[in-house]
Amino acid sequence: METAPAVEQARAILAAGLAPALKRTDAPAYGVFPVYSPVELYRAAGLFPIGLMGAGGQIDIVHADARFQSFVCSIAKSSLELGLQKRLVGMEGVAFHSICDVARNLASVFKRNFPGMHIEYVHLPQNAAGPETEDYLVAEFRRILAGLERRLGHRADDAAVAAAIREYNEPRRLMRELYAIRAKEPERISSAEMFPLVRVGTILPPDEHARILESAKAEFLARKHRRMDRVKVIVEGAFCEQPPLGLIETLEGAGCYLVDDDFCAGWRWFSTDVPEGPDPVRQLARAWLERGRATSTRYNPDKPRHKDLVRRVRETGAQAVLFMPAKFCEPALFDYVIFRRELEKENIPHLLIEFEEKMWTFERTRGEVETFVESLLFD
Amino acid sequence: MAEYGTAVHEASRKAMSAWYDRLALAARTGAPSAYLMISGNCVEILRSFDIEPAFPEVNALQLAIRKQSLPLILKAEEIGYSSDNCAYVKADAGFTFGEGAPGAGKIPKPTFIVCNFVGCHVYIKWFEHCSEFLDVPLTMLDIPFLRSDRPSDEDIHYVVAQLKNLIASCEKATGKAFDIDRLREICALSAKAEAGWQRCKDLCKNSPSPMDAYFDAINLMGPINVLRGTQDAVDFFDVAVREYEALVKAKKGPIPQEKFRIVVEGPPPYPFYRQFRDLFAAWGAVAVQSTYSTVGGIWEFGFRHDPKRPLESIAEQMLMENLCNRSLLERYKQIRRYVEDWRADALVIHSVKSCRLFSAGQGDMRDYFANELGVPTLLVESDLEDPRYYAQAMMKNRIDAFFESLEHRKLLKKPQGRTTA
Amino acid sequence: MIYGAGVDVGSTQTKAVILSSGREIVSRALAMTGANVTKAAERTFSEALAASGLPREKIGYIIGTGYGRYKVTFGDSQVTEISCHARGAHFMFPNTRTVIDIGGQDTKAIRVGTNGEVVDFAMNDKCAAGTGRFLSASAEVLDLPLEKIGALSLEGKEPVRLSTVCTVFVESDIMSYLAQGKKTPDILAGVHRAIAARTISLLQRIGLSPEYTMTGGVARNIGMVNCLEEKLKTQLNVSADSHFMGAIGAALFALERAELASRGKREEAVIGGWEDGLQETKQ
Amino acid sequence: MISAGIDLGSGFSKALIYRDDGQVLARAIAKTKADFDTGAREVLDDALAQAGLSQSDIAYVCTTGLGRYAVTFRDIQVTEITAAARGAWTLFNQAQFVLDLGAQSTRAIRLRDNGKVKEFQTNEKCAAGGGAFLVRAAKYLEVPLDSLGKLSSDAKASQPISSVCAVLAETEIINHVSENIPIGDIARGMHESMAERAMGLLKKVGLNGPLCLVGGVALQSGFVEACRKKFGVELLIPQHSQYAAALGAAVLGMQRAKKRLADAAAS
Ligand SMILES: Nc1ncnc2c1ncn2[C@@H]1O[C@H](COP(=O)(O)OP(=O)(O)O)[C@@H](O)[C@H]1O
Ligand SMILES: Nc1ncnc2c1ncn2[C@@H]1O[C@H](COP(=O)(O)OP(=O)(O)O)[C@@H](O)[C@H]1O
Ligand code: SF4
Ligand code: SF4
Ligand code: SF4
Repeated sequence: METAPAVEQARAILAAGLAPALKRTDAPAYGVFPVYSPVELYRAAGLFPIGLMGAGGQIDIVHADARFQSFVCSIAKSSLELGLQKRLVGMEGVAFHSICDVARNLASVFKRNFPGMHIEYVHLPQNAAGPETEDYLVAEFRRILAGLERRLGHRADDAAVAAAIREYNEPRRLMRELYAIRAKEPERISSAEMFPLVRVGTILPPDEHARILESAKAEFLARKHRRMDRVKVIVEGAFCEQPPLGLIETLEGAGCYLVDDDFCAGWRWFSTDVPEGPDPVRQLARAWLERGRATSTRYNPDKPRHKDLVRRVRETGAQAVLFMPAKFCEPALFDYVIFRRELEKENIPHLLIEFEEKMWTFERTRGEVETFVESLLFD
Repeated sequence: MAEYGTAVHEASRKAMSAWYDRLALAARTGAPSAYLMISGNCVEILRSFDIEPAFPEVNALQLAIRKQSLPLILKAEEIGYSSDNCAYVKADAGFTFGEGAPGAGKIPKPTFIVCNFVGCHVYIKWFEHCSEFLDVPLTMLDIPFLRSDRPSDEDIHYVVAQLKNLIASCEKATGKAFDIDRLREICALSAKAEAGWQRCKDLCKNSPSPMDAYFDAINLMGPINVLRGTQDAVDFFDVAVREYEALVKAKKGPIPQEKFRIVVEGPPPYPFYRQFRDLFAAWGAVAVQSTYSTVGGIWEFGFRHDPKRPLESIAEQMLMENLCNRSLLERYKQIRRYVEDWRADALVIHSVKSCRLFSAGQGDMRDYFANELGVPTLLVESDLEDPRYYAQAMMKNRIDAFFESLEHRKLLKKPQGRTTA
Repeated sequence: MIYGAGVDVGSTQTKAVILSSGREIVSRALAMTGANVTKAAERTFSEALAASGLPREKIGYIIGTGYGRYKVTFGDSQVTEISCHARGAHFMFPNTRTVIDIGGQDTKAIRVGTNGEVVDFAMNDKCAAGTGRFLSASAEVLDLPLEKIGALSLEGKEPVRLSTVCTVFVESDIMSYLAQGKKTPDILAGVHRAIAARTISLLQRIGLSPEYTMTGGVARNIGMVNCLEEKLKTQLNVSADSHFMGAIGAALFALERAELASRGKREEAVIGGWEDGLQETKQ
Repeated sequence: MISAGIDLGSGFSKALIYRDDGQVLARAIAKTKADFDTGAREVLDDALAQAGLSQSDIAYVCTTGLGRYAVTFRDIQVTEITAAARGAWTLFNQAQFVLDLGAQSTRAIRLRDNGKVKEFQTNEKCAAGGGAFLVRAAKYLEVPLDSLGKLSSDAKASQPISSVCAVLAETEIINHVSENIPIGDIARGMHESMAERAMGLLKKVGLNGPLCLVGGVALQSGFVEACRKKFGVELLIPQHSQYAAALGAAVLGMQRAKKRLADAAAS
């Protein structure tokens, strides 16, 4: 299968790394650490939100190991390393979110080591969606806007927020469409193609991202394809630190079709468009509460993650789940217990494989996934 | 040394075993009980309904101290927990989910579970698992992280609103109506115990310090966190204050000669508590302050529960007056204050693999204290629950080398003075 | 003249040094530690003694260091190897601020104060990855003598990237590279780089501050020294006695005690913390 | 019809010749060579010579192990987990669990009723507890590798070893030797701590039924005894434990070969 030109384009942009991304628009770049971030607010404030999602294998960790111990995930270290190696110069600030203890402490370390940056720590509620929760989240979003106003000296009004919501709805809709196509016909879009298409959105303005997605979609739909003897799987657990492309290629090479995954989950957060309407900040808050993804970094009794996983398995017709957490990722590793229990109950085969963004040999993973596939295929 | 710390120890043990008895009773009779986390807890509210609080963390701690944690951790790993997950949770999970009935009749199956999410994200997972495995309803108290040095009005409103929901759940579970005056009385008792705590910690500014504010502090932590809001806790702190005042007068401390005053950061390696302590004692090092002792609440700088504003003060305590819900930078300030006001020679950081809340980023802390402030700083690593991460010889090596160097520096800096450069 | 001796009982090799009050190294000895640690210590010390031509009584004080320090039963006391390497490095190169000690089973980074005291240190824990053993295991797989691999690694133009620093797994990694037809110097260059990278991250933990002095047996490996110099972008102090640095430090401590004792200050000559160590040996 | 299974492990290469009536015709072993392809051919030739066969008699070659992709004359390759599982199940179809302990890798496998892999765990980053540890220890204790097993089972006591890192344990072992602790006791301690470590993996796949031990380490009686004491399940020990993966590969190869024949006949 020939790689689609839009995918090549996405890969090239990603390969160039953060440096050009920081200067891509006239607006100052603002980093967002995974998982979900209300990027619309930053955009409305005149910033260019880009994902601060680690460095992959692109840089050597020399300073950050001295700050974070061996038992901490790679994304925290490599993100810090980018800063310590002065590769984030030009970034106005970074937003961190209440996803885990590591990200939280990382926010402090950023604050101390990069005093010029605007460091925000966003509290995303960890409970059921009651009225007080909605009010709180609205207040939290307004607090963020007020902080940016103090920093930048100008105000983001409701119209600007509404416009930003409209802008981001576009690439999110397209990503949903591509995911739906792949779920139905995984032979049409390989995941090694899908991943860069999605990931590139974290360093592009929404309109540019939408254009790439549009042309990719056209190319995929025009494609001839043949289904191979592979196992359909859902990949779950890689919602924060992102796997290297080689790993995804390895999964496919070992005989899997990925029909759903949670890569870059925060950038595709909503299950439908964020509605337009009066009080856009409240619309955004309500959308987070009601239309957000189920993920390991959010407690939501209205939408239990393990039930949601089983639902997605049924919906996509997947034969198995590859549970793929980043090494040392506590939220993901804890959830494995609950996921596993549920999958066993439902008789859905599953395999646990850990990864690190900086890994570059996939021999072991390949062996494990091959074995898993062999156990499903061979008789 | 025979006289040292006996009364406190006894009193602590007595008060705590009375609580265990109440739990055992609840386990037998089915009287209302609830799971709760230590850090920034709202035990006062449960108490006003006579709901007995049970703390899985205390359970995990006890298991580790009694060296029973490893088989339970392994059992939890069989269920699917990772070797990289917090072992506090694993020990408790191995204990509670393993054989079905929790605590072999000693700890009740809770009527409901109150997750006071105060900073530590693992709390959420832990109690979610409890709720799932034990099939008991869960009430989540979502406490916003302290993002500046004070919570905002919205933060406080939000928490108070949730506390009111909790009160409604308690009313439903017990069939009793909420009595605000009862809560006021309980808050008044809390404040008294908190004053006692502050006094004990203040006494450690003396040289020699009358207690080891790290290793001995667990005697005080049980009563302040678990029994807060009871007369028992108030009585306990009376005993403690009396004993430590007497020791100060007699110029006595936990070891014969106090040679080094240290501040300790991070939880202790419970499975090797005694051994670890001895490594410091051998060098005449006494902890005069510790951050771990403030996981439940920071009382030494004057915060008190307020009978006049019971719900608001409970919310404030949960939001800001405990170590877990504060940022690393606030912790740096706290430690710095400890080092200066308690006149410490050095900072010892015990980094534990399990607890990322405490440990993730402690390298930066070490950089700040050692390189920016010039406080001699030692960082050692092991675990608070999992004995597999404690390397005995290594640990001794590091500690010995550190004190050798402190001593060497002392020797070079005659006349003898503090070694903080 | 007063003499002090230091015996550094390493996991791989045991080193002994005798020092005179003129701060001159009178003699040194080196032997494999082998199975009987106490014997190795005794033997190495006797060799050093013989080489010095001094009678046993002339040695005023003996300090044991290294992982087997409590097995130096004929010694007067023990000091950790961390303090000793710092002391020895400072003695040889007074401007040393950082000591890099790569031995047979562990790697240490030590920050040293202006008087040779330890300011801070970091070391690898409970794992032989990236230590001298890693080098000797690689040498074994490639069937080369240990002394040769350093020089050979310098000839590597395209270093391979190892997928592991585990001393056991590295064997199959190397085999795979051989199977792919990679050249031995390239593989060795990769091996040295992997260790250098790990060492640097250890150094980062205590902060980079020159001058650097390299000690321990691996200091004899020219490839390793070069590789570290490249990464640190500066020269390392390496003395012909680098391997003996721990023993020299111990001997210095011993000499000081011997001198104090000769002035009748026995009391002060005892360093705290040792009673505990003796207890440990009994356990 | 005849198939061959070749297992290129990190320590040893094993070849096995299998006939469709279930007979194993020959086995051969050699130290694994850096040049996997040549090494594979050599052990296969050795086995063929023993069986009095030639290459052209082999209908199908299935490789497994570390070097499975490097063998140019293979028909198919499977992972060592699939192979070890199938090998163990072929020998004992009551087996529900398999422990494969090789030179560097430890693998705990749970089987389905049909001998397929249900779940597995392997040691990932750290080789502690693998067979390489015993090889080195034997060197340090100055005894031949194949005598370790008996020394350990004959021992009266056991000397616990805290580190099973093949490298770090050396120091500890040396220490014990210097304290005149009998070599047998040390060997027993090593076997026990390896069993302990293996149990960690086995528990993760839920060990609760008959377990088949395969791989080179299972040749050591002391290790087997340690497992018997620790695991509390029925142990199944094949006589040629080291060849289990090669057998599994040969059996799976036979399956494919038959399918190929059937397909050819059908078309
Ligand atoms: N001549 C040499 N050339 C290169 N490397 C050497 C040489 N001699 C020793 N080494 C290295 O030094 C290590 C031993 O260092 P040493 O400092 O004595 O360790 P320890 O104190 O732990 O015994 C060996 O593992 C080996 O890698
Ligand atoms: N003759 C033997 N007697 C006892 N143990 C042996 C013997 N041969 C090999 N071993 C043990 O088995 C291990 C190799 O097992 P094997 O299954 O062949 O590993 P691999 O497949 O990884 O090469 C060696 O490391 C050693 O511990
Ligand atoms: S990878 Fe996991 S542990 Fe690390 S920052 Fe992300 S959510 Fe937290
Ligand atoms: S991570 Fe730390 S604070 Fe959280 S539950 Fe574990 S030990 Fe407690
Ligand atoms: S086996 Fe390898 S990774 Fe494990 S402790 Fe030993 S050297 Fe380290």
